[in-house]
Amino acid sequence: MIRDRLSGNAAVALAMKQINPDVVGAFPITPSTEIPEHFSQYVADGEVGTEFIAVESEHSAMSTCIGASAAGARAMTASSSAGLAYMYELLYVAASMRLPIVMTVANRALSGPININNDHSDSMGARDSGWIQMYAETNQEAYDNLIQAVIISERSRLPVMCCQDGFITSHGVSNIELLEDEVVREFVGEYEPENYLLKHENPLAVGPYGTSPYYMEVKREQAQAMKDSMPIILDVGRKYAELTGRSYKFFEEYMMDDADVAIVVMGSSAGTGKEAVDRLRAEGQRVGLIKLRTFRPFPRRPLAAAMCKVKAVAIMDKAESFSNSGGPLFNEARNSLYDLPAKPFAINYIYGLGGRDIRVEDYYNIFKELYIVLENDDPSDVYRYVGVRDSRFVDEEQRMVKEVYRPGAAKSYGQNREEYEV
Amino acid sequence: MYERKRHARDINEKSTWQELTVGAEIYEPATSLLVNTGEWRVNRPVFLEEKCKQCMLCFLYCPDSSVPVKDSKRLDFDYMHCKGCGICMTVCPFDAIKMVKEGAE
Amino acid sequence: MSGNNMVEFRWHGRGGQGAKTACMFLAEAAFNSGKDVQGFPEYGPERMGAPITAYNRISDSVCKVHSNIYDPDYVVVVDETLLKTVNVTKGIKPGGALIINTHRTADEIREQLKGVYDGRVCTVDAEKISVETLGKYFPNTPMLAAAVKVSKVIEEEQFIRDMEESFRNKFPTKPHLVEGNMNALKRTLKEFDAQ
Amino acid sequence: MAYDLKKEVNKKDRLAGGHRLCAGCGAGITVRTVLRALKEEDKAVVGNATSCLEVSTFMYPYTAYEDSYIHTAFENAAATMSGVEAAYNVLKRKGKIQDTFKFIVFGGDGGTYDIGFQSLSGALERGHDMVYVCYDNEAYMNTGIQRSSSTPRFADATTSPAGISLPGKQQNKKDLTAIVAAHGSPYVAQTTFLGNMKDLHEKAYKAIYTPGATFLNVLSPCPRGWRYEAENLPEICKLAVETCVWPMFEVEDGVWRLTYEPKKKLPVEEFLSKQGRFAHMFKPGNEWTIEETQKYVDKKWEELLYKCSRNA
Repeated sequence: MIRDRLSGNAAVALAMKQINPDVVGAFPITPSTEIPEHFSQYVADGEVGTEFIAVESEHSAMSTCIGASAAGARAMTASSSAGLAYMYELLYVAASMRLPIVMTVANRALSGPININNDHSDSMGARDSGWIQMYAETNQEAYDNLIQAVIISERSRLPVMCCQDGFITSHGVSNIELLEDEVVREFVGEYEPENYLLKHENPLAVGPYGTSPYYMEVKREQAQAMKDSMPIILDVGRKYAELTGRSYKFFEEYMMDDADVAIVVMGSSAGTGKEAVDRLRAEGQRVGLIKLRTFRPFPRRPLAAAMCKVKAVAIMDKAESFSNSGGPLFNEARNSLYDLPAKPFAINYIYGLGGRDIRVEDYYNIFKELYIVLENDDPSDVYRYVGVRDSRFVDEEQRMVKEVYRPGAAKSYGQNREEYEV
Repeated sequence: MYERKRHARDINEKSTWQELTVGAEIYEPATSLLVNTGEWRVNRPVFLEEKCKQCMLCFLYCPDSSVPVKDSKRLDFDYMHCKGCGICMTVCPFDAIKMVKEGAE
Repeated sequence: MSGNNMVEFRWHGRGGQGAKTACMFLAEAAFNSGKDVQGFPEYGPERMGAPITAYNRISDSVCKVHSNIYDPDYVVVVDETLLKTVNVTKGIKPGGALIINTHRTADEIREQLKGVYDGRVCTVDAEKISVETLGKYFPNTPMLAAAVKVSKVIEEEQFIRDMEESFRNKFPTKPHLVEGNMNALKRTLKEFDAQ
Repeated sequence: MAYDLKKEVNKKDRLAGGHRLCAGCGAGITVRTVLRALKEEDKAVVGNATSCLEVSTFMYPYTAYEDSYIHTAFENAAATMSGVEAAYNVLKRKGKIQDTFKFIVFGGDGGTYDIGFQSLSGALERGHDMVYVCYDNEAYMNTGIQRSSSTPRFADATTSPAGISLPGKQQNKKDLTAIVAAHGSPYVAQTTFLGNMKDLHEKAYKAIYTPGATFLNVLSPCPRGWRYEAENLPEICKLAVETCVWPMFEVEDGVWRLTYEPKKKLPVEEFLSKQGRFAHMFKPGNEWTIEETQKYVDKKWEELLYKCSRNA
């Protein structure tokens, strides 16, 4: 194990060097640009055997990865925001072809207005494209996830998107423990697909027209692959733990054993939330946090089990879905709770859009609001924002909600028809 | 466990999702030969061997690869795949191909 | 906010002056001394000359927090003209300090900040030092040295050893820059009065 | 490489029957003939932009190809094949494959002149060792004969219809072959089906076996979209060439060369009058459209003769 300090982008580029993929096709976009920069330097210095294709667009980046992967090569790329959006069409194609492409994403807000800072709107937009999605809290996790992704991807025959928070971890330097090159190469092994375009024994035809009598069966088979990736993710996490002592599952439970109220969050903000949990615990409050690692496959049952004892949970979305019903993580996490005999109150917080900072104090406030929900035995308005300036209730600091109780529906909510009309 | 089909000939519109090839791949050549596009034919080319000088233009211009050739000599049409477009008839300099209504003798 | 034994820095400079580089060097030096560190600039579309902010967290335990730093122990101002436009002293902790690059005395700065900030002020004439040692105005190395001396987050002897290494890595083909920067560093540590 | 027809016809067809192209479709002839130019001992990966050809030649579970085949989308066939070629280079280097593979992409004019142009330009600039073949039928036939930038001026297409005030498409055809040549590609050629296919065959062979990113533009008539009787395809192609509407030439390392010069250049009416898509041009009052077309064809022909003479 090598003790080092690196930015998230440098760590990811280093992991790519250690994986030494056959083909990398990439197009620069802030804040993931450093990854192809660092990697092309590795190529220029002869430290990898990779064919690096400096394509003319992200659309072509994903296209080259699909071509290379179908041809029998281990293919990787990196992107962010608009670049990822430009790939969307091909993300679906890659997944339906069941190609084990690994993409590292430095999450950045989507336009407009154009903004280069972090939120999850880019990868959340791609959440239904059939890719496995993993989110990292730290540079360490970004590095660890990428190495595991190679095997998860090839064993499940599904592409994997490894996300980290743009700038926050991608450009932030912090401590990290690295594996030796040989250890990584041995861990990921060689890519040996069963069929590929360049195979000697038989040709391979991919990307057919799927008529209605076949299309739905193809999709059902693809859905099964996502289900079947769950045990693979756990198994690879176990093997990685044997190697590093760092274990990975679908999510991390932080102080959840006896927690009355909890937060569900993804990415770097989880660290800030843990700090809040530590300090509130020191004051004797029974608070906890769940950091989701895999958004796809979504661990519906394990997540429900982890929350079966909490009374109220705040589900944090770093992306809007303009659904009038909360963000994407809220809708899926809350759906998981539906099967619980005793459902906790579930409140959604949209936060951190376009790089809006979230502080330890913000988490205090969120926990405070959860306790108020319990006190009133009333969820009130479950679709909330944190850290947005709101004329209805702003304090002198102009950043935090002052009026913590949101006047919303009363306890009777849902009992009379009118409540539903608006 | 369900059995995955490996050959196009075993895959049809009754196949379940467990039986289809992963990623809708096909890993054998020219499975389209299983398809009878001869059914599309309205007019049918008739090969008049005695007039043929083996110039091969009919072979070259056939969009459906339906003029079989062996040892540099063309054989009779592959009626399972010929769609009856008639290009072979117009391209033939020796009137060695005539078009007749499908079904007519 | 900061956990136990955590020291937090906020850097104020202008794009191109090397405040970000100094911030990264501090992270690196502290890392080398066995600490858990964070070094991160605040990013936007700003270009050369625009005010920029960068941050360091240095701790014996893991730095979990990923927010910006609102109440730092130390604020390092690389360009004193920022005093007029940016509220650089905002949130400085009691017992913390403002470390500023200026020809003026600490009293003159305190005078200017009357009513805004009455905490500790440490002044460095980084221009004089860098011009005399590097022949050019590169304020970031003297400011880095000052930050280390005031905060004592790193033991000085080791700091000098590590920085020599870091400069060698940063300027592999320019030994004169390594030497110049090392002189700037040592001279600041020697002359600068942390008060 | 002399063209020995008797030998060529004994090669196994690399495009099998049973595909679902229209009866008399020019695309099928283009693909068969180009693939026939491959050495029998060489393997190939065929790439395809979404098009009539794609939906007809690989409808699950039926592929019409003897060789490996990949289709991903409409606008990215060149980029997709770039990835395949890159994979080939690295796997060959690693000794994981021994076979020699050639990489051949087929796109229609929609996937080549228009939506796939960026991807094509990128692949040409990067110089991947592959051939891009445009089977040009001068409109988006797959979706129902909408105009493309390859559709000639005055042609009646479903998004440039001939009406009371507008006689079909208002713009001239994009000169894609010249644009590709401007990329500095080592081999670029324009051709169609003529005589015993010698021209197309030899150009396909050169394109396949010239290292680097090469390009073939093959006029591939569409009976449905051009509105002529399917069996007349050979005549339509001949007239396109004899009227100089579709000149046959090649650009080898920047050197332009005519590969066929009509003995007597025929008037454009000869080509136009055989196709329903130009019928409105022959209505009283529209004579000017034919004059305009003749002027444009003459101008482009002179340009081409000049380019070729400069290298003589």
